[in-house]
Amino acid sequence: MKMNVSLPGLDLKNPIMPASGCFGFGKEYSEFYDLSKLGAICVKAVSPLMKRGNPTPRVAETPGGMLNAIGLQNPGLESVMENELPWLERFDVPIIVNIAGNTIEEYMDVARVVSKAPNVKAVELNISCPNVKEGGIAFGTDPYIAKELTARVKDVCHVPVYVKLSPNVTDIVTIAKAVEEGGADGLSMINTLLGMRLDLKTGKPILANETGGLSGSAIKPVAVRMIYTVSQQVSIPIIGMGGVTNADDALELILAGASAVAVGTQNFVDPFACPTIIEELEEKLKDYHVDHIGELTGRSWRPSLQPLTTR
Amino acid sequence: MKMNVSLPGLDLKNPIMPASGCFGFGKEYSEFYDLSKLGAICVKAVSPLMKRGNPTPRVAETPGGMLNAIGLQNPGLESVMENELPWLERFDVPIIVNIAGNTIEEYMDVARVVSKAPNVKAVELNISCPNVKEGGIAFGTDPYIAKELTARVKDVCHVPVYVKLSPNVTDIVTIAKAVEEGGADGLSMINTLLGMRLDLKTGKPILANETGGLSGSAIKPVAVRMIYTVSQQVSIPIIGMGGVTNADDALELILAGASAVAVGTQNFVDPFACPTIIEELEEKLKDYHVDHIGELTGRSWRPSLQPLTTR
Amino acid sequence: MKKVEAMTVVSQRTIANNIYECSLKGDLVSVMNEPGQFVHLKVTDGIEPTLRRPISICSVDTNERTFTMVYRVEGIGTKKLSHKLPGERVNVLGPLGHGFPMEELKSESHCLLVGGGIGVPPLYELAKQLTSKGHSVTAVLGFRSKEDVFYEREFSRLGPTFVATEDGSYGEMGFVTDVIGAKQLTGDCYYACGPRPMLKAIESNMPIPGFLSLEERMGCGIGACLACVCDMKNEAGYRKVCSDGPVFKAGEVVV
Amino acid sequence: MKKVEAMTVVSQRTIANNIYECSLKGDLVSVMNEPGQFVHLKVTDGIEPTLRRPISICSVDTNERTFTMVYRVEGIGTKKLSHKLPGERVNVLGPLGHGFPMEELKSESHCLLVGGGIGVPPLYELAKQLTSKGHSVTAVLGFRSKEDVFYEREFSRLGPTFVATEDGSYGEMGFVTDVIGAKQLTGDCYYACGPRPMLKAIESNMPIPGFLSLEERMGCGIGACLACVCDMKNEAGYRKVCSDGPVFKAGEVVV
Ligand SMILES: Cc1cc2nc3c(=O)[nH]c(=O)nc-3n(C[C@H](O)[C@H](O)[C@H](O)COP(=O)(O)OP(=O)(O)OC[C@H]3O[C@@H](n4cnc5c(N)ncnc54)[C@H](O)[C@@H]3O)c2cc1C
Ligand SMILES: Cc1cc2nc3c(=O)[nH]c(=O)nc-3n(C[C@H](O)[C@H](O)[C@H](O)COP(=O)(O)OP(=O)(O)OC[C@H]3O[C@@H](n4cnc5c(N)ncnc54)[C@H](O)[C@@H]3O)c2cc1C
Ligand SMILES: Cc1cc2nc3c(=O)[nH]c(=O)nc-3n(C[C@H](O)[C@H](O)[C@H](O)COP(=O)(O)O)c2cc1C
Ligand SMILES: Cc1cc2nc3c(=O)[nH]c(=O)nc-3n(C[C@H](O)[C@H](O)[C@H](O)COP(=O)(O)O)c2cc1C
Ligand code: FES
Ligand code: FES
Repeated sequence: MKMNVSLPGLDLKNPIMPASGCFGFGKEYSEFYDLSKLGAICVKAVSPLMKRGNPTPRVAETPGGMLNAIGLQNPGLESVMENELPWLERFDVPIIVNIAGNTIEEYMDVARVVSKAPNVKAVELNISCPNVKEGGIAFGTDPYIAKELTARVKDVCHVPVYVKLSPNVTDIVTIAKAVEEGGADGLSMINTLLGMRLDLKTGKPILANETGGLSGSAIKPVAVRMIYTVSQQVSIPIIGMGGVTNADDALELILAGASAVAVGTQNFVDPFACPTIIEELEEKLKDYHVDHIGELTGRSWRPSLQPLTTR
Repeated sequence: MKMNVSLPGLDLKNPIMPASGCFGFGKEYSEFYDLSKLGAICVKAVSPLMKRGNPTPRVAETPGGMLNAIGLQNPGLESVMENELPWLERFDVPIIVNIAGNTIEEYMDVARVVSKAPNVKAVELNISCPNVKEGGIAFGTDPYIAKELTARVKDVCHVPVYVKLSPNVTDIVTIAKAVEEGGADGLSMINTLLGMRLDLKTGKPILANETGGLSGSAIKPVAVRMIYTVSQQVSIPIIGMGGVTNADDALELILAGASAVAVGTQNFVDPFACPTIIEELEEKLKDYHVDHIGELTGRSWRPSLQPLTTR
Repeated sequence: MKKVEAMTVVSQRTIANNIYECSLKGDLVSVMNEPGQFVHLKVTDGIEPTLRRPISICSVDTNERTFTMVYRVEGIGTKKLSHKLPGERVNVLGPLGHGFPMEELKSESHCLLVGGGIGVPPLYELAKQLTSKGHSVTAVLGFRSKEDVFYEREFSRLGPTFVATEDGSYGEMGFVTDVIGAKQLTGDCYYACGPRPMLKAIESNMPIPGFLSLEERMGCGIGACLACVCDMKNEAGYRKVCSDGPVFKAGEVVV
Repeated sequence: MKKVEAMTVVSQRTIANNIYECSLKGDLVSVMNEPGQFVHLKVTDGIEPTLRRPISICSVDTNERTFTMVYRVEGIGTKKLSHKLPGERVNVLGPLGHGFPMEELKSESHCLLVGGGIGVPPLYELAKQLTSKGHSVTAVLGFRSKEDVFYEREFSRLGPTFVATEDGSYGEMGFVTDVIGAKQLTGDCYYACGPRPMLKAIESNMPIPGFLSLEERMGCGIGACLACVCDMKNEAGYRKVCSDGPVFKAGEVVV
């Protein structure tokens, strides 16, 4: 029981979960392993109506990472309620529904409904998607709107609300504090960095959407610094993400201040990424002077008299 | 003569120059090749008085990149005027002096003096250093201050003024336009992204300064998208930088909208990085339907009827 | 449950300009039975490159527990793959996707196989399986130039084989569609794999039913990330190239 | 003009727990003549890892055009280095920095060499050159544990050699300073290389003049990036470990 983590709404067997958009609604990965092994599952963004997303190409590779411009394609609230969430009930794992909307009302509509599904234990407001024209990132760069959105969703949502922050801001602490004031139960950070690649033969952007969201190892140092900074300024827990490929990366985000860790891009590289990280993490914990993984959260800045490792 | 580039104050033999802080004042690299081969040299940040910089460790590696927290260590204006700039006169190469200050007056003081040195053809205002407490990045995140700073330096400076922008902002276009209005002759972008790494044994940040600036391949997609976006919104030229390791990377920044390209971290990896990129770039140009490299600037968004490459 | 496997390189050789043929050995071969499926390869530990690379299964030898791929060196991924020597490992996720369907063929059907460039490889296992099931095949293979041509001999053993090169330096000059037109090639159905413009031309010119194998930039390769979608022609929905395809019935999706 | 060179691995072997000895061959060896200098290695093409790695020159064989390094596998850089087989290349920038000065020694001086862990290697070439110049050496080598000990025999051939292990599993129990104290070792001067705490202890305990070799995280390795500075003791200035050091006179910089 060294690995379990208790967060608002979420009783996690372990702190590892797939990140939104990198795991669909679980079906594909259920063909590789038992999803009940996971701490939680954060599903793809859900919008009120079905969304077609952006034209292809939607991904491009970059040094140590990748760009995506999926554009929040999803089957829409109704289909998710009817097909995806009930299907996931066969697993003993809490579900976090990532929500995207063009207006505050759309976020509220989805939250109101999905939060009634029995296995949905929390929602995550995606106010940071760089790949859609409306909503998305706009909500994540203005602290007033972010706070307002959080508060309004809190009013209608039956489960705790996590807000997913964008790294593409001058001052992430202000946004984080704003959503905390708005009543957020937790934060998820970070979403992708805005980036772009050009095709040297045509001179044009590789992505049909021109710009995309940068994820993968390349962004880990940005995630670490943002989690480190924000976790010292808020008192709600943080689900950390950004460039986690192995147990060491997960530990780095936890030491920086995350209470749980989501794995995104690495699922594409290795479909077994999450269960592998869970196993390795449990093994690695033996090197640390702790009875429980929760004691490592924020240890980079939390004063402590004990040395961290036994080595 | 396909490679020469003419920018405010700068007649470049070719568009490649070392980036500030990654080449000292040239002495070390002059032991590897003739610095006259370079398009220009952008020297380390100069402040009015000698600066000791941050405690060590000052660098840490990250996936596809590195963090630095040098903290603008430099010998100070007087010593630069007496020792460094005169020494560089032996080379047939324009010098750009990167300027750092804690106050607008400090930037002005340095600009006023260095711009009189015969080989200094432009200054670059570093309003984006993430590694110092005062000045630096503060000037780069507020468009009003950035504009004011630019205008005041323009008043006293005898050579064109380039302003180096920080990528750590919500809206780089607003800053870019502000400094253009302030009278900037050009932009340099991007400086480093704020990042951090932890030591998993101690749990503490690896850098003594805790956070540092992320540079290298990892940040190239961020540089491409910022240059692409800003170059369409301003009419002053851009010196592009961020993750350039070879001629293809340089081309990508040029196609995105840069008129010249600075090479930073790669100098540490390969001391011959700049001359190698210059040679390769000239060779690569043969594959492009252009008489002159300048025609490639911004070709990712500039309409053109001709196919870009001959292949 | 699906698996990934670190399979062993048993051979690696150049067979045309920048084109490599590589065989891998391992247990996953036992489940590679649909021609047209692909594998998703991790060619290196670590982050350079980060993503897997999709490569078609070109032929399968169940007895030897090996399968063969034919690929063109394009960028960093295929380059690193080409450097793998016999004995080294490649991490394989697969077989993935849906291949060329053969169940609905009447017995002794005649099938036209149309391949362009690196679209040729998956047709080879298909040709082997079709002929071994008693069907006959005619292959039309298009390449840019003489030095790009590969597998002509292999296909010839299985049926009449025509080669077209864009510059006319080998076989017929022109595109595969030119050859099909000139020689009036037809059959009960066709199977095609190659660049988009070729697939488009085939789809709109061929009067017989057929199947097209598509390419798209991929993330996961298993249907989870939605990187590789294509639109359906007649309904509002979409299909994923990696898991619903890569092979689609002609007319099903927008090529 | 200074150069970089893709040097060829001629040997690679494990000599202690996680400790490798690797020899490289090439032209740069002709300019490696100051013991205590280091090389800055790019162990892979591409970005993983991005930066070079500083490793001391442990011994030089001018006739064979080879030099030898001894290194501990720590992280990704040294790990990739340890995988390089004879015949493969490693990109070498160097020799860099200033080594252990020997010019000011009176003839037939006696020198105490104090090394800790991976600080031991540069002392070996120093010991060879000192003895060949007619000086005598005593070596005190400190390691964590028995399985970490290396080069005891090599040093023994050149002069009296004492080994200390922290856990007492081999040689004397304790730190090098304990051995120096217990055996009352001294000389005309000392040369030391090892972890900071060891260097600090030596510097403050040894009554004789000496030289210390420092380590610091590096960027360029040639003095341009200012990553590796250390403060001077008696003036306002600073020194760069890569180009002013890595060897400093005891008392010159803050250890
Ligand atoms: C289902 C499928 C089957 C394929 N079968 C073969 C085959 O049998 N033989 C063969 O030579 N090639 C095949 N390809 C194309 C092959 O995947 C690309 O050539 C390869 O991914 C290029 O990788 P790279 O690192 O060498 O090039 P880079 O240009 O460095 O690749 C950069 C990124 O773009 C992607 N990419 C580049 N070109 C393509 C492409 N044409 N299709 C999809 N993604 C691409 C890469 O996967 C990678 O993510 C297939 C593609 C698909 C989708
Ligand atoms: C002048 C000098 C000489 C050295 N000589 C030797 C030697 O002869 N044998 C030997 O085993 N080691 C030596 N070292 C230490 C060696 O450089 C590091 O162990 C090595 O860089 C670790 O790289 P890594 O990728 O394996 O580890 P990682 O931890 O992955 O390295 C990450 C980053 O930290 C840097 N780093 C980590 N540890 C050190 C360190 N102790 N000193 C400097 N940078 C470090 C790396 O260079 C790299 O940039 C020397 C260091 C210096 C400065
Ligand atoms: C293909 C793809 C799709 C994504 N879709 C979503 C999404 O729908 N909602 C969301 O909040 N984040 C989405 N993200 C962001 C990830 O959840 C995660 O924040 C980011 O990728 C950083 O983590 P990583 O580096 O581990 O991938 C997506 C990322 C990728 C790569
Ligand atoms: C060690 C180091 C020191 C730097 N010092 C400065 C500086 O003094 N002034 C400045 O404007 N930028 C400085 N930079 C930023 C670079 O000039 C450049 O903008 C950045 O590194 C991105 O380019 P790269 O990815 O090619 O390194 C420094 C970067 C590094 C790595
Ligand atoms: S590649 Fe991920 S859905 Fe097809
Ligand atoms: S490592 Fe760059 S100055 Fe020493």
